[in-house]
Amino acid sequence: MHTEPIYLDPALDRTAIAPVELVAREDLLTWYRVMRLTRTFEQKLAALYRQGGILGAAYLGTGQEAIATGVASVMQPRDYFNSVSRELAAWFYRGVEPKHVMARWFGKDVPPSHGRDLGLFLADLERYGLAPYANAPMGSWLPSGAGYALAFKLRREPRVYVAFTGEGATSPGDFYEGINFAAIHKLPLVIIVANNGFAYSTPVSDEMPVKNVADRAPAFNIPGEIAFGNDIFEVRRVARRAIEHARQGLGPYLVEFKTFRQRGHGEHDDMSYVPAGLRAFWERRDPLRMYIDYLQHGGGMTSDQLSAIDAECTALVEEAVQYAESVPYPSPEKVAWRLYAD
Amino acid sequence: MHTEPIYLDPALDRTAIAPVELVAREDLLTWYRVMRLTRTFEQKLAALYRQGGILGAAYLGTGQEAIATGVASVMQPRDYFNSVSRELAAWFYRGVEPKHVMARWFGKDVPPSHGRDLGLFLADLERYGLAPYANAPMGSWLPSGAGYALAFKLRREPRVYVAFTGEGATSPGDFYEGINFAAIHKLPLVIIVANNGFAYSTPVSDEMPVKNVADRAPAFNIPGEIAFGNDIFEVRRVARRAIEHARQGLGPYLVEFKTFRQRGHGEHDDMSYVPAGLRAFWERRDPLRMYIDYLQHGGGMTSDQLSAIDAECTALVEEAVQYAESVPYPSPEKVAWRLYAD
Amino acid sequence: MAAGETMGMTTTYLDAISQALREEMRRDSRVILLGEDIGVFGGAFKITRGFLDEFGSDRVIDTPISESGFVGAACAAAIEGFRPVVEFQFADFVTCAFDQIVNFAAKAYYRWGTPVPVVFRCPSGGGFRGGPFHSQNPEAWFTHVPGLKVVQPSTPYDAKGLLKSAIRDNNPVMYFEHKHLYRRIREQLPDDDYVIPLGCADVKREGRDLTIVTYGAMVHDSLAAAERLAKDGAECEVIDLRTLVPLDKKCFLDSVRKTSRALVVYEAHLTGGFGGEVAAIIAQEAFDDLDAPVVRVASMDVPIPFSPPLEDAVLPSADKIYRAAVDVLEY
Amino acid sequence: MAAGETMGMTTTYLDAISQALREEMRRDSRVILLGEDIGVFGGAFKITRGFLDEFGSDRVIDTPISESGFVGAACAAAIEGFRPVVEFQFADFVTCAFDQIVNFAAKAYYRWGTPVPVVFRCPSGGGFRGGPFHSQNPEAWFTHVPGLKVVQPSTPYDAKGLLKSAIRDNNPVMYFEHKHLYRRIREQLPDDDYVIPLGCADVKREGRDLTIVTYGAMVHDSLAAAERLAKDGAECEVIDLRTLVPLDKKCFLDSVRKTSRALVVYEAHLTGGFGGEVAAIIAQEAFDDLDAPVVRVASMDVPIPFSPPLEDAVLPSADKIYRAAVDVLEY
Ligand SMILES: Cc1ncc(C[n+]2csc(CCOP(=O)(O)OP(=O)(O)O)c2C)c(N)n1
Ligand SMILES: Cc1ncc(C[n+]2csc(CCOP(=O)(O)OP(=O)(O)O)c2C)c(N)n1
Ligand SMILES: [Mg+2]
Ligand SMILES: [Mg+2]
Repeated sequence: MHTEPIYLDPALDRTAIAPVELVAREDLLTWYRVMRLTRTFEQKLAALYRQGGILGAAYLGTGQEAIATGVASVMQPRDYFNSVSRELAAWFYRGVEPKHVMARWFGKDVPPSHGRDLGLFLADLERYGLAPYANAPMGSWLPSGAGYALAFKLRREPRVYVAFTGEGATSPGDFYEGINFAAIHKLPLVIIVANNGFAYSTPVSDEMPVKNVADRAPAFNIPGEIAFGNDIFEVRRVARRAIEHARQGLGPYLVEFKTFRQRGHGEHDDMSYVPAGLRAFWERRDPLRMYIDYLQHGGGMTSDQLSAIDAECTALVEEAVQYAESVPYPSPEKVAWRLYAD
Repeated sequence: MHTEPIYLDPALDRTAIAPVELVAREDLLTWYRVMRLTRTFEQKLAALYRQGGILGAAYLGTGQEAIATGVASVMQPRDYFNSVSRELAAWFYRGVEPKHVMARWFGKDVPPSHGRDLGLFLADLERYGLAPYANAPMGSWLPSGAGYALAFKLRREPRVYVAFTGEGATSPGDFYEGINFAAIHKLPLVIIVANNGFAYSTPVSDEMPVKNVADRAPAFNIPGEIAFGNDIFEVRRVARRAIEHARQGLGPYLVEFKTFRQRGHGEHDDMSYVPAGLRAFWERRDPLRMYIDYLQHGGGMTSDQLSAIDAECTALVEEAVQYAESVPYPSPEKVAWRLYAD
Repeated sequence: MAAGETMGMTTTYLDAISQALREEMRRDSRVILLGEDIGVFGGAFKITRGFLDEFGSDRVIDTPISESGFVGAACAAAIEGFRPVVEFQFADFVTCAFDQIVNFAAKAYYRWGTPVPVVFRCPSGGGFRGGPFHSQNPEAWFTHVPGLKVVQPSTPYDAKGLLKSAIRDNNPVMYFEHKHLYRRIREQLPDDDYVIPLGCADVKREGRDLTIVTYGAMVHDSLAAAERLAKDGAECEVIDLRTLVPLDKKCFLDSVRKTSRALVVYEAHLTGGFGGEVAAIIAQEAFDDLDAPVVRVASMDVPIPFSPPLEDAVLPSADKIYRAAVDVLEY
Repeated sequence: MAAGETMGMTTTYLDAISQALREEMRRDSRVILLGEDIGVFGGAFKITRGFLDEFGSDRVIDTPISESGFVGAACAAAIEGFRPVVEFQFADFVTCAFDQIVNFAAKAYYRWGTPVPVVFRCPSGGGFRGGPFHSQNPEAWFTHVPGLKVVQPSTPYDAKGLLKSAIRDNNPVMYFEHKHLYRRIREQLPDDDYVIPLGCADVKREGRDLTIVTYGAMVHDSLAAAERLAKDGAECEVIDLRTLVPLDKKCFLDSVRKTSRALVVYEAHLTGGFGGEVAAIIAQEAFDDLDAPVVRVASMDVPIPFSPPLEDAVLPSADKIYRAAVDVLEY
């Protein structure tokens, strides 16, 4: 089985952004800064990986920045979320510092992980609302997402948990068990599925018998919605509705964003399994380029304004690398520290 | 949460059997014999358990006999199936001998288990098409059901796997993963859900956010149907359609039969969690009594004919007990035998 | 402290667990329960009978049959400040939540510094004709997972005190309660709110001739064997590990240094069981003190069969312990 | 047979596994493969590159991310006459299929007499900065599950011969292949269709002063340590278990009887690891022959950290083995 020659439901398709709300200039620029910083950061990360500067592996979210940025922009500060591997933009939106992220990719001694976990993952509830979960086993964050949401509900707090996930991670039983539990108890769990057409190399048609992940929402008696993931306005519009639904105590809400990852599963993956036509199709729908077009036309920004931000981001990333290089590695003497809590 | 005061969708409800096919007298009597034998056998089993003659626990399917009998009656000889704990009637229909079953409940040395597994479970592919699986963990038989069905498909054999399951066992991830796999590959897997309203003590409303298990079929892009499980004609009609669908290579099919278990989860369970009204409601819809009414009226059988079968069944069960008592226990010297296959 | 014999005001092992849960729930509103049939029904073994009425459905949460789902949810609720106690209906089904326990609960604190104060109650063990899926003793798997603590009480007193400690502990604790002890073992319990710290073994019987290191149900069989050996003139020291992680090595190493002989007894399968770890530690750290090989008595390496003569052949027993002890003593 | 050094016509550990699979698939049409990304992509480590073209999508089945689902399906297909080989993308995710392996695959034959000829390929082990979820060595769990066989090769020659045996075996076999050996270890392989029977350890180096019992990647580190010890004048015998279940006790007990000293080395976490079982067996069955305690070298009891200095501190190494060996030799 292979992905069909139609790359996107025509109803969702667009090659230009369609603004659906009035937004302050400042916000427009914030989103731009976040998306640009993410793109620049990840390009640097890929280069470092190729040069051997990043050990293990490197994973990018290139092409999916609008989802992470748009969703993060409609969350409340005390909401929690988890990211998997394509949501660096959401970290940046929530205030995580690029230099901190880079130091983690370098395996350096920075909190809270102190070199123990990969740069790909971060958990810090207090500062960013970023929730711990078992990183690697796919789908494991749905049960834990339900657990944080349970805590909110038991405490009668109007907070929401946003579980970002790829569509491949909707196949494991944990996806089903986690949402089932949340739906029974009407917990404030929002599931944001970035459906980029592939789980590693496996096309959606080999992953599931339905066309859309959202087709599964009725199995939990929850709303499921499909939207175009590369238009930040569209992302915000749909995500806002989902989050408010959950916050009102109406239970989980699933949103599936159609998108595309422009890089391999990790930088070791040459994407040879992706048809050239599909790549080209989606490159024309690059979320950052579409957003820039909008900003310079409907949005009323000058290219100078954007260039200034670009330069800022480049500088931040350079600084991040310098910082990461300068921070020490964790001391092997501390390797047994913090295994058990007192 | 508690089960609602409506005990069955009025559209499904009936207190008398509605025959929908022309059937040979012989078949009518075969089904009667199977259902009666099951009822008599299980009554004996319960009595033995109370007297301490059955060790561990005893589990009955009283009230659900029409499902197992009806489904078994439309299977082909080379089809496979698994039973969980309410489908003794299907074993009998497929030729398993009562004395053999009783000896197993006694822990005696009869093949294929030789006392190793509980009387509740049986696996014997060659003689009965009864498939091995991991008995205890709920839902584990959906992945294995998909595996037998995969074997049929790979060999281009027009055979079907019928997975009997309770509705409680539709909550674990294995249920989802197993059907997902079967649906992707359009495997001949038929899922027969006996929804008896409770998983052990837990009412359906605490088990799942949907009203019906069949509401989940669209999540796998497979047909899902709901039917009344206490009318053997209805069971046959719906099961036949499901099985033929699967046999034609159209993929899995899920049928949910609404029913009721008239005994506890096991005989140790006093069912105090079941409202009296619900019990009474379903007792009026007892599948055996309804079938007897039909046989004696529309079916044209005399009560003598049925009594003769009843006596036969009583004798078979008595004989089964005598046999079970007379067979030796397995020898402890053979306890390490047959751990690894050569 | 051996199991009491009087039946007056005594408490069963089962009730001791129930009491510990109830008292902790009264003491600390963050303690919540999750599990199958624990609400109206009070749990498969009736440990939580009456809890739903007393604590309400916010704190006594009946779950669908989704071990991985509710274990993951419990871990997250623990990180978020609750103190969930999860009941597995049988320890055998812990396999269905294995990933969440091993890869989430156990590793979160090491990775992020976020404590995961959750207790997993696992009714385990054989001896009552439960067959291959209701009789297993899976504790060894979890001793091999850094970040988990592993507890296995043998008496009502220990069961209560250790469960309280487990609930107050800031780490994920696997708590194995032996089903066959539920109603068989009773003793008088103190009235006060006592706890037994995790990581302290207990000398259940003193002796100078042989050290029997054991835990869980096998404590009772070991004590029975020791009684019989005492009649033969040999005094066994019976050490109940009580917690496998953290492990009180000092307790049994000191004993072996005194007796010079060690027998390790456990109900799980012999191969790969935790008794192997204990034997290895003795062999490494008390080498000079040993006058005989360290011998193990455990279940045979086959699934636990249903039929009585088969199950009896597989499980260790006082008699098998006695015979192994005689061998070690005569070495 | 130590790893070859020449690079001419040599085969990597990875290619040896690939060859075994391909040859068995050509030999026996019942052999089918299931796993994630094993088709077009050829698997995360490219073991099955080209297999889809050669054998077709009926025999090379790309699965959704549902370890429990496809493991259960594979077991049933095995019972029904196929010989499935399942690839876990990483051994770490075996936790997601734990129940199907432990409760279905392992127990079916004992219960019913229906063989389950399935192989689970688990790419395991650390040393390449994979972090806590891509570096684990979970073999010990499975040695504690009667009904499973457990294999862990250290060389291309063994990897190929053992995988062929595993596929031809009528039981469920856990086959742990060490990722860090994939491209690091190569040697010349014979042209013929050889197999290595399960249950036979291999003396990878002879010696009279100390027995090092090990398996998997640690064979190479042990050999390196042995070379260094040889320069110091001590000759170590290095025994590669190759299969943990069935276990070739005779091989290492004979060796210990000769050398009187034993060191057990494994990459998994120390506590509850299979080396504890080996040490316990030596302590029980070779007690009279031992001149020194049985010492273990293994990973520390913490999740495997990502950062290089931390991971290096946690994993065993030639240097750590050397130092432990010196202690045992000087005892
Ligand atoms: C249980 C489990 N099996 C396999 C893997 C290996 N794995 C990591 S990511 C991935 C694909 C995920 O696909 P998707 O969810 O679509 O995310 P995407 O990479 O497309 O963003 C796989 C198979 C895993 N992490 N966990
Ligand atoms: C994974 C798992 N968890 C828990 C159990 C214990 N258990 C056995 S049967 C059962 C209820 C099953 O309910 P259902 O599927 O509705 O079948 P019914 O008994 O109603 O026929 C439970 C919870 C189990 N066998 N497996
Ligand atoms: Mg994807
Ligand atoms: Mg039910």
